[in-house]
Amino acid sequence: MPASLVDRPQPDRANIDRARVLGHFRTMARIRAFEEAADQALKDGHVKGAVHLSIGQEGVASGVCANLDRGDFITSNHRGHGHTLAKGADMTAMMAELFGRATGACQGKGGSMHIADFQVGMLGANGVVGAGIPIAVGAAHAMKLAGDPRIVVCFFGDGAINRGPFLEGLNWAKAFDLPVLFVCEDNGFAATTRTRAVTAGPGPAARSESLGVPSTPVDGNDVVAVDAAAAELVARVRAGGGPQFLHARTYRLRGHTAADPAPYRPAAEVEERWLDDPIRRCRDLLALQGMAEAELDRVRADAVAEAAAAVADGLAAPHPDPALAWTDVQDVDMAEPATVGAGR
Amino acid sequence: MPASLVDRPQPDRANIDRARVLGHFRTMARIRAFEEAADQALKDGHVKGAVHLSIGQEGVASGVCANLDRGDFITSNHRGHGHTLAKGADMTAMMAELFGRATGACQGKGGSMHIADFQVGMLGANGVVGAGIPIAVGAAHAMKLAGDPRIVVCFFGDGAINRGPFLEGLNWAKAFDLPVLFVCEDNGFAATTRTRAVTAGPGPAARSESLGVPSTPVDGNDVVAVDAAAAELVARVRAGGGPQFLHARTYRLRGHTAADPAPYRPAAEVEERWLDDPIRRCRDLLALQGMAEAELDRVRADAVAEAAAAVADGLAAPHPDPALAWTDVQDVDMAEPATVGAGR
Amino acid sequence: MTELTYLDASREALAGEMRRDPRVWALGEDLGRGGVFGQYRGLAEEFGPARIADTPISEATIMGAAVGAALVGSRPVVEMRFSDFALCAVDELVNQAAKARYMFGGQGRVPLVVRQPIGMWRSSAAQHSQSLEAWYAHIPGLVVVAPATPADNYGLLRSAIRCDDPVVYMEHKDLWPLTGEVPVAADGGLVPLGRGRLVRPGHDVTIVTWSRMVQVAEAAAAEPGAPSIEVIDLRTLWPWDRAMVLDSVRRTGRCLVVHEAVQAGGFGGEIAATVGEELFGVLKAPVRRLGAPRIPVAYAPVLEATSRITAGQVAAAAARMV
Amino acid sequence: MTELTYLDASREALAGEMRRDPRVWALGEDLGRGGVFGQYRGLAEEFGPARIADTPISEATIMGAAVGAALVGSRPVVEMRFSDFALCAVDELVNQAAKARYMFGGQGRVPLVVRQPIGMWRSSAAQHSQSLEAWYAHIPGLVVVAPATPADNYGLLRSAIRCDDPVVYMEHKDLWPLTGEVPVAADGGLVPLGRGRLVRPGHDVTIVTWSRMVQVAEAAAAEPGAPSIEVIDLRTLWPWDRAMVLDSVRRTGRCLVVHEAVQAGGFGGEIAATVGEELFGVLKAPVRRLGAPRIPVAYAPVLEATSRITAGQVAAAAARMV
Ligand SMILES: Cc1ncc(C[n+]2csc(CCOP(=O)(O)OP(=O)(O)O)c2C)c(N)n1
Ligand SMILES: Cc1ncc(C[n+]2csc(CCOP(=O)(O)OP(=O)(O)O)c2C)c(N)n1
Ligand SMILES: [Mg+2]
Ligand SMILES: [Mg+2]
Repeated sequence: MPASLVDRPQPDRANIDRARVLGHFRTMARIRAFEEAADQALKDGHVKGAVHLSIGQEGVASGVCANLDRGDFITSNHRGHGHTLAKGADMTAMMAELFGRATGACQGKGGSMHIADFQVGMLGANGVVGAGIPIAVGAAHAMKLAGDPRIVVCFFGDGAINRGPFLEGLNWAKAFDLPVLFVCEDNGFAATTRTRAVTAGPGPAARSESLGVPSTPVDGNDVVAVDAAAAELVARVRAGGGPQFLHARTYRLRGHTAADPAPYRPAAEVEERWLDDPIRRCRDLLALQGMAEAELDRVRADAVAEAAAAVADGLAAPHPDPALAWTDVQDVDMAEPATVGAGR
Repeated sequence: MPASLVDRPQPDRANIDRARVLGHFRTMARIRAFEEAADQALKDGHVKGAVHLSIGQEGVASGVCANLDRGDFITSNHRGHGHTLAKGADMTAMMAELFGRATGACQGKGGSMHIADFQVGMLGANGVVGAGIPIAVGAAHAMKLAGDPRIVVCFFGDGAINRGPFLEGLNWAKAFDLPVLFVCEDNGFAATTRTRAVTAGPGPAARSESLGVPSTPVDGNDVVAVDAAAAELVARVRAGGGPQFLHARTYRLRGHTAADPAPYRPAAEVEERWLDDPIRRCRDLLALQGMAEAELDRVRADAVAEAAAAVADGLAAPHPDPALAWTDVQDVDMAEPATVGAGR
Repeated sequence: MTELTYLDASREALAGEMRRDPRVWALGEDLGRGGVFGQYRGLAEEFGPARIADTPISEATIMGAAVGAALVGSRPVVEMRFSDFALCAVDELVNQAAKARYMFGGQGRVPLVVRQPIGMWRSSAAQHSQSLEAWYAHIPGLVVVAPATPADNYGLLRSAIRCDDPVVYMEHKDLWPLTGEVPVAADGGLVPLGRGRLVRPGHDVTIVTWSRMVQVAEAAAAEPGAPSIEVIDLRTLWPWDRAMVLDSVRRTGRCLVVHEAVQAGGFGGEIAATVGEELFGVLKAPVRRLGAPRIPVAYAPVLEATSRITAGQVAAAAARMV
Repeated sequence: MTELTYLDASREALAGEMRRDPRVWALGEDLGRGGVFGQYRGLAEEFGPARIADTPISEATIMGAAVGAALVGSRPVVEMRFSDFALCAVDELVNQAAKARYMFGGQGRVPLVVRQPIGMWRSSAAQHSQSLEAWYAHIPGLVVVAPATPADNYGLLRSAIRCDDPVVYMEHKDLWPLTGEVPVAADGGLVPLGRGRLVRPGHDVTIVTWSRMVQVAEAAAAEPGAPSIEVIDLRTLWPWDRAMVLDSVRRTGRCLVVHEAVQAGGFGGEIAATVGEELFGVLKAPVRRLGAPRIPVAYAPVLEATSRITAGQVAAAAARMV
């Protein structure tokens, strides 16, 4: 088993690559701004379906995806905005998707829970917990079969480790020695349930290791640490080292869905966790490194403006032509039915 | 985690309970005789469906079930004759079941792969690998809910540890702290595949422990060792110690099904493994303890005679009345259809 | 009589059965905090966490454990959250629950209820909107129920819990807030499985439907200029009330089957085929079906609407038959 | 033309496509030793263990991994061994494979074939005998194929592998040894998806059927005293060849649908409903269906037989219609 990153010294905060950290700050600010805007749009009635916010978890998406090339792939779960933006997807198309518009990333057919951007290797969010795991493994399998150097990252939550595909997928990845990095975003909750209460044994890392996939723990709210850990794991995967597992501890600062006030946890707990907000921590670090507050404010303001523009764009975008409902189903025999509404 | 049995001294062979070991010898001889007779009956055309023989694995069934009360439950897999007999089921009804007769354990509706005897707590073999795991867990859950002291033993193979229900079931058992003993019969094969080739990580024990279920290794072909290990684990389970896992190494001396000549493994390997036959080992031990060869021969002969009688009985037994095909489907609306063959 | 929502009616029904029979318990994700729609609100407080069990996200084992628990005498009520997630537990339901009694020659029974909320609901898209009742009606051993009203969600759930067969119980997500009179009583209000409900009489066309489409059919029947429509709510899909349907169509001479599920391969085919076979010569028009097109349910409201049957479409289809 | 078994025909088809297209690969349990029925014999030797991949017993991930592999450009052929085991992988097939292209607005395709051997075979009992083609025909996005002859198992499998949609490919276990002429050729012998086959002409009754029941229908048609029966082998269940069926029934005026699957909720309902709707007034008799009773398949041959449709039953049903 490779040495665990936990024993390594913390990335040297004195000598950090300021431009890179600023990049993370920008990515995280964009994710936050996107989700805050989506949340508001939901309240304003512009988003019809469920939205799961990753507010507080942006460090994982940003830290991991910064180590991927555009051609690399990711799969995600229901809480996928952060992964998608961090992988380079277009914010305007994403917002339009949440609004169900023709210009949406999925032409309005998917919504938040099925957001995808294949152009940047984002193979899709998923409405079924754990379902992205075999899909990621299969994509990695195809890469290995084809001798294609691209790798796959698979994001899922701590709730997903109690579903069968977790075991099957990790076993498979190791049995075939596939180029895939599993990233478990351990935010302590599965919907309204404290994951710990229904999860036996020592947790995600032990499960992963029991399946032959080495696990690395990381503070998911420390984007610099996530970046460093992911850098090493991605390098291992690229070098043919087989599947790797990153166990990122984080916290879901908002409810399960945007509409969930999360009364099942004390307000004090959440308040305390806000102090650990990855964006705040990153900002503090940059400020400590001498970055001007004004510059940081501008990054944030730019992100907010970008999200606002995406909202404006989305609201102005056309609704899809209803005929679009019939496309991309299947090629074999998708003649239009005689009467719309009278199915065939 | 409780101390692993692996560190304990071997059960003292000088002071073994001879009557108990003889009981194992008898149980194993009965299983062997049953399966040899079933195998022959299959060749003779009396058994129509697939039959999976547990020849070489009898030590696990006997060693474990000797520690159960009649009221305790077991679930099994496709290779379930041994478990069923060891749990106390009637051999004649089992053979008749393989023959598809009205007097069969399941009235001829199940066959070998669905053999069951609820009167002795045998909740069913299963045609789906791994499917017995959640069922066993659920039975244990019901016991705990009802404050019923009975416990559940769940038998499955090393191939089943690659299916999702393995993870889900063990996690569940520990999360709810249920009275269930998992018994993994690790015979090295899943059908024609060497399980190792498709199984990542250190194996069943590590997986179990990663799910919080303590694992105990045992030489499955040493019935005395299995008995001792099972005794301790069953005691722990009965005492409310939560789920336990027994990892029994054994070997499938015959093909996957009775019809499988198993050309995918060298004859020499199989020959060598016959030396480790649990019945032979038990016999040697008893002989060493001074048991007369003749007595041992008689046990074997009795078993063979019992199996032969079961075959004779089965052949003489009536085929089920075709109308029986309509019973035990469901109570709500099972009126007979107007025309048999014209389904409704 | 009490005025209750469809949602609260189901909760009262479950609570009533749990009070009545200590063997009844419920299991599923987040039940301790009321379940995803609030159908279990307050039940953990009354019955404790053992009988309102919070499970891991392990659909296969939620269902499989219920099978084992049922086989040894308890009566589990399984919550699948969205019927779509039950697709993670099909072996357990179809290969195990539905067949165990039969395969074992009647030695065991599997008295479980699996609640599978179905249907389109607020832009839930392709993985949270399916109605697969046709699948389960096709599986020997399963009873399939799809209540359309608060009273039925009360009475049918109670009957389902008392049923010794495994019951697939499909509530419609869009009906949760629907209110109506419910005869809540310690041991009353039961609705028998397998019996349809005559929603309204009519003499031109019989509409056979269930679940959310009952309201739509009623609305269609009430449209000005619509023919005289008799609406039958099947309530139970298996067994379905053939006698009620055939009696009605014998009178009207016309039958239109309406369901939210995809029309192709939907349960409407079974009904249409049966009516066509039994009432050949009596029919004044071919039996028609109105179901969703064979496309996944899309997210955008304007696309999602393509999959949704409207009262206008139903009325038009009925009118075309006369 | 080569004389091949149904089993060997499928192997030739897969080998042919694997030679033609390096993106094609197969995955499933025991494939390296030929697969459970020998359908893959020799393929690992020719194509190597990477392209004939031996997998763990992980049906959900066999299917799910194939989805991922297909989304990034490979063309997996998934072996499920018995269609019954595919019930462990329904989320992956129905929620993922069938919907991915749609949900993602056409950004990706899922060109996979999932082989699901169906049907009763040598007392295999309730968990190894099912025919659930009706399920998959009900799912938007899936193509459903059920070949009845060696030539079709060759030509349809090749077409299925070339199809860019996910295809549920259902071979019948009882047909493996059936022999027939097969036009094996590097790039020939393809049979188009969605087209039926006129097995034999007739003028009294049209029998619409597929898979193993094609032989049974042929035998029924050949029975002395049987009416003049036209037999149509649908070959593909979705899309099914409505034009061929309707043309035929327009001529014969009578339609009998025969399938091995349980009749209740079977795909016969879809066909009967469609024919009844389209040819009302043309029909000389009600459309009839002949399928298995709604009971699990039992083990004992004498009980198993209860679920099996015979030529005699088919002939009698046809005769009753005339
Ligand atoms: C198979 C399945 N079961 C249940 C759900 C409902 N559900 C959606 S998200 C969720 C919690 C997931 O928790 P986790 O994996 O930790 O992700 P998080 O929401 O914390 O990011 C649940 C239960 C689902 N979508 N799919
Ligand atoms: C879900 C499922 N997949 C595949 C099969 C086919 N199958 C039957 S037994 C078996 C091998 C099982 O291996 P193991 O669990 O080690 O048990 P053993 O046969 O060695 O006793 C397989 C693949 C099945 N019955 N169920
Ligand atoms: Mg979580
Ligand atoms: Mg094995």
